[in-house]
Amino acid sequence: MKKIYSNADDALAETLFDGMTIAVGGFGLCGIPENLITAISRTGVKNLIVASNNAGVDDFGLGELLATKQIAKMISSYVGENAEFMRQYLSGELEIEFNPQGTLAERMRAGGAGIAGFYTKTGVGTVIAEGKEHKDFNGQTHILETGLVADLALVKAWKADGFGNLIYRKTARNFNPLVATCGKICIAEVEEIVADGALIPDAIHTPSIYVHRLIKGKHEKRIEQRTVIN
Amino acid sequence: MKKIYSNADDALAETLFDGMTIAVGGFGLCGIPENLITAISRTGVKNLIVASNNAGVDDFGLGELLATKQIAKMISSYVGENAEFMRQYLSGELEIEFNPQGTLAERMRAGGAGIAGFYTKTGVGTVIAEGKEHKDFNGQTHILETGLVADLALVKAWKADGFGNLIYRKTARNFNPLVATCGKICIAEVEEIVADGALIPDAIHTPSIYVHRLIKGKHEKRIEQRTVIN
Amino acid sequence: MTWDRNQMAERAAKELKDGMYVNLGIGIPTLVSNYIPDGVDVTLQSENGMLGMGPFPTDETIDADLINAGKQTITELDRTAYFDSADSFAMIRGGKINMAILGAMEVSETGDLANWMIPNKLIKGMGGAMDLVAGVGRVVVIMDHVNKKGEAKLLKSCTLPLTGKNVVDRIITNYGVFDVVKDGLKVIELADNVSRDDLAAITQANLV
Amino acid sequence: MTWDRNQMAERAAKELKDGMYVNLGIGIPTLVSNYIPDGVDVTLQSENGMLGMGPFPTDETIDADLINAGKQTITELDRTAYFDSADSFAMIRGGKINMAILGAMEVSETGDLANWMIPNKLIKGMGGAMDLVAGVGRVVVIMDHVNKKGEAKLLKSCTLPLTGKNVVDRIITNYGVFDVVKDGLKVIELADNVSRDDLAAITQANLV
Repeated sequence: MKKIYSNADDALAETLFDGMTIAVGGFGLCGIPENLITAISRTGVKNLIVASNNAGVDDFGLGELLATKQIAKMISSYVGENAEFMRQYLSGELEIEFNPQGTLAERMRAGGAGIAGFYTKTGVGTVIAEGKEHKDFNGQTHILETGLVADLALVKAWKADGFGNLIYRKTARNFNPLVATCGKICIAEVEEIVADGALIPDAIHTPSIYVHRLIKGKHEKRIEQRTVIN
Repeated sequence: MKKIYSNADDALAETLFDGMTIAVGGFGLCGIPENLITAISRTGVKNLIVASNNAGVDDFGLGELLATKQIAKMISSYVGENAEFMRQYLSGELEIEFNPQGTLAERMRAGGAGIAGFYTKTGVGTVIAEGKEHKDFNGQTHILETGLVADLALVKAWKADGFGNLIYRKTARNFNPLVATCGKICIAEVEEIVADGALIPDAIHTPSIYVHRLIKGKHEKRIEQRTVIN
Repeated sequence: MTWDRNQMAERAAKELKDGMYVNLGIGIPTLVSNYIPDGVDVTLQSENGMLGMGPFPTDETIDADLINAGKQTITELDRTAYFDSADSFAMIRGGKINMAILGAMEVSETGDLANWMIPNKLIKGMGGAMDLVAGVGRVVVIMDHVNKKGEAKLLKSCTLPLTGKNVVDRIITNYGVFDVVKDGLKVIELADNVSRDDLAAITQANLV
Repeated sequence: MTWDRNQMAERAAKELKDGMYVNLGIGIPTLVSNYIPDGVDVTLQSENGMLGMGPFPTDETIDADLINAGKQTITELDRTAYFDSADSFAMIRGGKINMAILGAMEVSETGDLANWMIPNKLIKGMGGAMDLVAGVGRVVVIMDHVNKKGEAKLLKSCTLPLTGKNVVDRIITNYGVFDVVKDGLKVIELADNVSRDDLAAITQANLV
């Protein structure tokens, strides 16, 4: 029942294997599981399929696993911030499956929620629809998208209690709650582990049932586009 | 932009028509929009199709609209608490479409989220699956369920701000957030309207975009099964 | 010799393992929470939107906003989280709940379950039962071995409308414990002084 | 004579009506928030999970956990609510966002939009653009009328991979405002001293 691990390496023990699918939370560099990603780069696990909205930047976030060439395929909506990604993709070392951002989010939710497939208008008439089943509802064409289930889910939250209940902060929430649901195993890294009962039950974003392992991490929280008014 | 109305009758003005579909939040008598239901009973609107997990009890909740025979059809998962319901159903005055509870909740979410249909294992091999499209995913049979969109959604929340952001309390949340999303118009009744900015942005359950009209109600909050330890 | 309601609940409680997330149905299954073994930490889900269900309240702590799926007033614990009905059934349908313990009217030897409807008689609705049996990792049923007329409720195939097909893993009756296996129901355990011959007369399903 | 970036943004801001929920794309559309007319209250959605987006922060209030869809640091308002990415796109896909104002590479006379990819050249991904054009109530595009080589970007049909088919309602270019109607693009408004003859030379789409 004890879910708290002392560090990212311990938390990852016996969860990794070559060729596995890992879902990773975060939007850009906001709300990414920094500590777990770095720990994976130390393990040497390879041929990973990574489902994550973005691919980090060259030296941070998932960029760390691109640098070590541990990723064989990305399932993402936008990878524009990463030059190394482009290089590997154009040289054929890396495969990419683009999903529209909302479709990716919904596929993760569906995978976690036991919804095998769902119909959406997103992507109808585009390359995204090619090869997918089309079906009309109320006179409008929809395409069938499938639920996404990962072998492992890595998320970053703000606070956790010892049971694994999580809350996120501001836009660092993003994909994390969905990622947490779609993994067969979910590991969460948080900024603070609070006393049991200290989280408000009405305000918990990810209930403990989704979280199998938990660590307190140290977070750089790098800002990608620092924009201020003068 | 002003969403706050002075009472339930005003809030319902020009939203009702005979034969319309109304989605109503609540589980049993917990978290039901008492004031709005009572106000509808005063309007005389009829032939309503009501999507709600339960049908209230004889003299409270949706039971009020059954007593006035304003409901032609219920879409529910469980109606066992209501004797008048049974009487009308057995005499052929009332139609019932049973949906499994999770399917009903997901249909409301899907309707609100622009998901026209989804595949679930729930109900496969039962009467629920009859006439529905079957499809195998990963060797398991699923059935196609459709998104549910209502002409009007009625919800009960705990607190709102003036923008229409809502938070719910404990298990009174239940179907309410889903009902709020699936209505073309959504009216919310709350126990308290707080100052703008007084709700914690990370803890809002229903963002303001879903709520078109808002009233502060007086709530009896009747308990259906009072159970205590001695 | 046969088990009473509380003994069935006590036997069912032995199914619970430390760390499990469990959904208990209405009726006898609710009693299971009284017998959770020492050292076994279990989190109860209530499908109306709660994980970490506590015991019934006192008169002083009763709260109309806090009920279980049977509409009974309950309490929260320090682990409690609330969520909406779609999230609740996402958890159920997504296989996150380790076990459901449910009542039954009939079970077939292939694990079909009927527990929601008697045509022209009981038409209250299935509530969350169809979602639970389709989604939960392991489905344990608690039921009387025979009906009030003494007729078998463990059948070759169910006569009542199904809640789910091939969904039951284990059955606990007042006579014993049975697993749904390839060729029928396997006898796992019998109540004191119950023999397999006793079972033969009151069981239609093939016993292996 | 033609409009500059800020004038295009100012013109686009006139599309906003009181009480609207609006999503602004990256680039010129972001500038629209500088020109929201007095008395018009608009709530901005950021598809990474926020409703009620405020202006950029100061050095003192900057927060790494608070960014917009362009990954820029922003601030919150007293109306702000945060949610996850599935809930964000549920809002978008479900038609709750009244208007999206987006950039474009090409638009066809039937309202097809291409704004995410140039084969073998720009392969960053579509982000949320496909979801937005498929789900939002009204799609307004802001774009230069011609490309850097002076070639038309309002076309009979798009040459680049589509973001969506029949999705654009209104186009605002540096030359004027155009609506997608049955037989082509209807001229709604022209920049000062721009004539329909000027347009003919730089527009491939049928103008009506």
